[in-house]
Amino acid sequence: MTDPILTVQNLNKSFGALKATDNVTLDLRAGEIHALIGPNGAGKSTLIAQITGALPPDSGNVGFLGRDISGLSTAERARAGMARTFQISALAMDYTVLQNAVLGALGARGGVFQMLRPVMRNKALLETAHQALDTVGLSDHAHKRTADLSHGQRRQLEVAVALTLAPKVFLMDEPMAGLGSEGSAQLITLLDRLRHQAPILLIEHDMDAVFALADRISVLVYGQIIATGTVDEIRANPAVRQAYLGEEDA
Amino acid sequence: MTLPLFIEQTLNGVQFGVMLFLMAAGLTLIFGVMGLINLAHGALYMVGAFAAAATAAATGSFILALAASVVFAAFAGVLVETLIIRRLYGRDHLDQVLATFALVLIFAEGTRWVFGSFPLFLDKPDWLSGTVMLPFGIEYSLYRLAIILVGLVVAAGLFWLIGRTRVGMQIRAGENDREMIAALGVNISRLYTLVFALGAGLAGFAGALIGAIQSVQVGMGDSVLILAFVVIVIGGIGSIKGAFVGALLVGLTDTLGRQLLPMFFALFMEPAAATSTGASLASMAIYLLMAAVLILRPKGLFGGA
Amino acid sequence: MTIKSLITATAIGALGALALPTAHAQAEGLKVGMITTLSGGGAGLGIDVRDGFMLAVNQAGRSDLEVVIEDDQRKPDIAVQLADKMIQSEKVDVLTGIIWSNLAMAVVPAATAQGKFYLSPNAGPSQLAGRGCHQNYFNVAWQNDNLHEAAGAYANSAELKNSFILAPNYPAGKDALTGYKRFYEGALAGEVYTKLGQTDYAAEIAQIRASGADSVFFFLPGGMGISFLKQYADSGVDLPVVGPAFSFDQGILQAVGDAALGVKNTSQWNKDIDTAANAAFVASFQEAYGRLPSLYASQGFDTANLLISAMDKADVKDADAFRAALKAADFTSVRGAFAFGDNNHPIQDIYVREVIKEGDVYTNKIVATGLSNHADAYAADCKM
Amino acid sequence: MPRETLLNVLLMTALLAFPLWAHLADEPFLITLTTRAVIFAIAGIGLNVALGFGGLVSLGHAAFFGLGGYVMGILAYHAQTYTPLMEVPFLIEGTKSMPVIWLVAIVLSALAALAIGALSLRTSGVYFIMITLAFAQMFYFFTLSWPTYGGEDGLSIYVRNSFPGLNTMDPIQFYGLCYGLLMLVLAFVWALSRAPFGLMLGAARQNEARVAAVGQMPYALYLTAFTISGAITGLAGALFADLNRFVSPTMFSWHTSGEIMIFVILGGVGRVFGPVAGAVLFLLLEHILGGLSPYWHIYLGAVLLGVVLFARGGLYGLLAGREVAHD
Repeated sequence: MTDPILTVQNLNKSFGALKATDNVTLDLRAGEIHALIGPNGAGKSTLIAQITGALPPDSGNVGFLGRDISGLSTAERARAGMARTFQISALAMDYTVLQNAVLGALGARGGVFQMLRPVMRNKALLETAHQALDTVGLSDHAHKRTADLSHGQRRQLEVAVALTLAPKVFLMDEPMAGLGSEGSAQLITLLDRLRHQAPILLIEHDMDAVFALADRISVLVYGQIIATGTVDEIRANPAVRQAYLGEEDA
Repeated sequence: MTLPLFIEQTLNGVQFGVMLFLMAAGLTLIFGVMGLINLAHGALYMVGAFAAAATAAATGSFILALAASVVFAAFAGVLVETLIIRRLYGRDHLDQVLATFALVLIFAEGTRWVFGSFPLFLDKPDWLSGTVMLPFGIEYSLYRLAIILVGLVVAAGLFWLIGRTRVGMQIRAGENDREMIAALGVNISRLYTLVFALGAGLAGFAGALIGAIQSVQVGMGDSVLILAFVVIVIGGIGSIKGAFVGALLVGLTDTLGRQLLPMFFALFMEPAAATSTGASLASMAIYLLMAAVLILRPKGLFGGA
Repeated sequence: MTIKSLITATAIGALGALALPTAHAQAEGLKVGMITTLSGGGAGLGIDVRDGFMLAVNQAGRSDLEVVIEDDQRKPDIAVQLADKMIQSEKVDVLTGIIWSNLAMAVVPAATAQGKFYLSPNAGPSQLAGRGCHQNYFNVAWQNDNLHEAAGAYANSAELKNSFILAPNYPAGKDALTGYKRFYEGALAGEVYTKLGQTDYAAEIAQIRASGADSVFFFLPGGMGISFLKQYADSGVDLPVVGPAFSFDQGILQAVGDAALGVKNTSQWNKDIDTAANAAFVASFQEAYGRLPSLYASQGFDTANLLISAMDKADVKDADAFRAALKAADFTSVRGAFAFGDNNHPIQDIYVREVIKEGDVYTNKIVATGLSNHADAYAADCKM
Repeated sequence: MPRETLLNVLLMTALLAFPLWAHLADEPFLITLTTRAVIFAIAGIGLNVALGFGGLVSLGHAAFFGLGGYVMGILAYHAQTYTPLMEVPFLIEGTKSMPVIWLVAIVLSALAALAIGALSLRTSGVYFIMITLAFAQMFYFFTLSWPTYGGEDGLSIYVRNSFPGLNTMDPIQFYGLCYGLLMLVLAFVWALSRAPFGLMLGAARQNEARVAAVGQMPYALYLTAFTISGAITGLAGALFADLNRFVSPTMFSWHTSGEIMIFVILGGVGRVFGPVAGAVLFLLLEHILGGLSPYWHIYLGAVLLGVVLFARGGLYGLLAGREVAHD
């Protein structure tokens, strides 16, 4: 087995008496989609925040490409190749679709403090941006204002911006949220392709999507990972059925 | 410095702080509940003082003058809130700063137009004039002592109002979660008007109390406004407790700074240079205090995480 | 220009006089630009100077004198802009009107350097009396230190031995304390600089109480003085208070009320100076504007009369002759004797006044003469 | 030509043609007035870099405006009195040379902005507004009570500083200098708005999380913008002081900060040419309303209220429509 791309070891985070992250350990290997599921309030977003560096953990480590990145800031982790999408679209709404994509390419490539040459004439950045938009199917909307995009198109743009970062890993926080069945199906096809470019840690509520895509699933309940395994193992796991799937059935 | 002088200066600082609290309480509530930066708060302070001076001149009664200050300032507050301020909720801070700055201009010149350019007369009543003897042989102004007491009573009333009553509960709910108060079936626009009127009334009341020992003139609200902002920023915006602590801190820093800094510099400088350096530094002291607090605690002392 | 006509119209309307001939046609006339504070804080002083000045202008009824009035809002940069406008655009011959020393320092040096005359109806910063004096700059009020010096002299004659002195921490404040100390011979119980614009003086009053002083001298212009006096009266400290006239003048005394009664203050003018010119001034001012004239109004009135006296003698286009005519000061000042020293600053008597109540109105009466034929301390530095 | 470009061209042409006309018509004061507008415009453009591009609502830009002013005042004062500014540890003399003064003003304002920004940017929202105000107030009270350079009286300079080959006391020549600087500053800020830095800074204003997620730190972007912003406003301060041949603590007062902000908002926040239109409009208002009544602040207040309530994009928003995303 190859070394994992991303490792999370014994991560802990409390807010007062509440243990939001309770000794979490998981990893992400090349080429896989690792889904993280759990009921609302289980601590999924808190966990993502600690992996991306937005929130410092109380204890534990995050390893990325074989080195400990616990001390790095969000921006440094992003530059190291950690690309994420947000649960609620975090885009520059006044910019065009293309500008948002260029933003990603620029951020990853550096040279941000260059103040005199027009950025939208930079061929290399534009090429990366167009390629990413092409991949997610937004090429026709490149010159639209982002605020004018539909909800589904914004989710696609989130993925496109992540793509421009030439990422080593994707962290996706509920990319299907609010999408219709058609939109979900498109995105599923897209993610299925993307895993070969970089592995995906996928947080998702849409179980159909999870079961269709995931190579492995981890179940997070009250900050703890109660089970990790393949789709079939998780489906068969009584503790999971009890704690999570069971609830949903009820 | 002798002990009585120190105690007297501390009392002076507390008195100044209590007055600032009356201004700052409204400002912080208005920000906490409605998310509005109100530069026109100083104008309401001025309205209160002018209303009191006009009433005192007409009736000769200080109590009536105080009542008039609250009523007129609250009324002006309601007027401004329903006509203009209401449209600013949910706008960004920049719009709010500019619009309320415009209100400052309108209020100031409007008042000058009505009352003229000369200061008005407003004096404390005879039964609050003179001094009282306190322990340690401290002779202290009765009126200032009364201000401290009245201010503390108002502060206690406010804490009670916010902490123990139904309106207070709605106000606190409004600070935490605007959608929740809608869900509770509260009439939001009425609550907002009420909070604004409350803040305006307090500011007007402070204007009248202070007008009696300072001068009632156009522009009197400007410097107080900035101080009140310093107070709520130090205390943490939206927190009544923060406003109280911040007000006392600013009051004491300013008063004791004026006394102590020149003395401190006199230890190693020529007297004339020391007085002047000390005075310069004292005039900057509260801003230094504010910058220091914000650098250490970017959301103020009681401003949450 | 609209503001000019409006203000002129108001002044005339108040006088009930016929339209003032606006002398655009007169080639030989004289044009005065008045830059003064008419809006915002301190507008009362500018309004008084303007009203006093216009009263004299209207009484003279000259068709060859045109006045342009503009509001400086008490902002130095606005004052500079207006001075440029008056010199470049209005082509005025004489400038006047500025109330505040800092505004005067911004305007006067440049104006006199461009060959214009400047007559100061109020501000008299020491720089312009000493090394920075100029032959075209005439001060018709006082050098800033004068009233403070008289207060110091009065303190000696009243046998005050241990004064506590305070003023705002800015140049005029420092000049004030320096001026007082220049003549005062007793000891100092304390010397305090307050913040400019400060409104609460509890801390300073506590220091006064603790200092063992036998008297208080203060210079706190405008609202600062009102606040101080009210709080002082309420503090139970009842040491005698001495100050320059600025905190006890007609415009603000009504706002201070009883707190000011009995306070001694120094001034080169009062409405009870017993001369025919003064009585006529007080009466006509009251008739025209419905209020008692203030010190500032008297200064505005004198400034206009000085100007008119020079116009009678010389044409402003002949700068040397006009300058000599101004320097002669051949007019009847409402304050009595008036002459210019070598540095074009007044040599005059400075009186001690006491605040009294006449009926319902607080006002002053002269109780002594503080300094006679007093000139300023900077004249020796002036090399014209 | 898009309407915004047309408006820019019209505005800049008018700013060139009007003073030339005034010069020919022998109305030097109108040139001075326009010079004032141009200088205010530069100050506004400076603030706009922080406020419009970066969304940093600074109520303390008077600090940089005043600093620029005092750089000119102090250097020129020492030059005209032939006293050195500093002898230990090394000799610094005053100067009457405009280019040197401008350079010092820019560098010192930038340093001040860097320091103030580094501390202030730890906060955000109202706290940021207030802490920037606090820093400006410190400068205000310090200069007010600092006797060496005149305190509240300020400092007068008798002759305008010099620029090689020009007579700066001639209104039209000084205007030409200011106009040239305005064009330079506009060109720089226009380039900046289209450059990588402008794109990323604008993104930080709209969504900080996005910027961090693409590997950049909003703090560094903001601090750089604030420093540039302070430097430009400082240059305007030096010019303003030279226009008046006078500096005083008023330049540091919070009213000055408010006015600079008004230029930006009247013209249109975030528009490169917005502050130019705003400053011109403000002086027109002051001139026209000031003539209507001594209580003209009431009308000024009403106009400002109208802009906030009904014309949120300022003059540019009204005339040129919503800003088009440029790519």
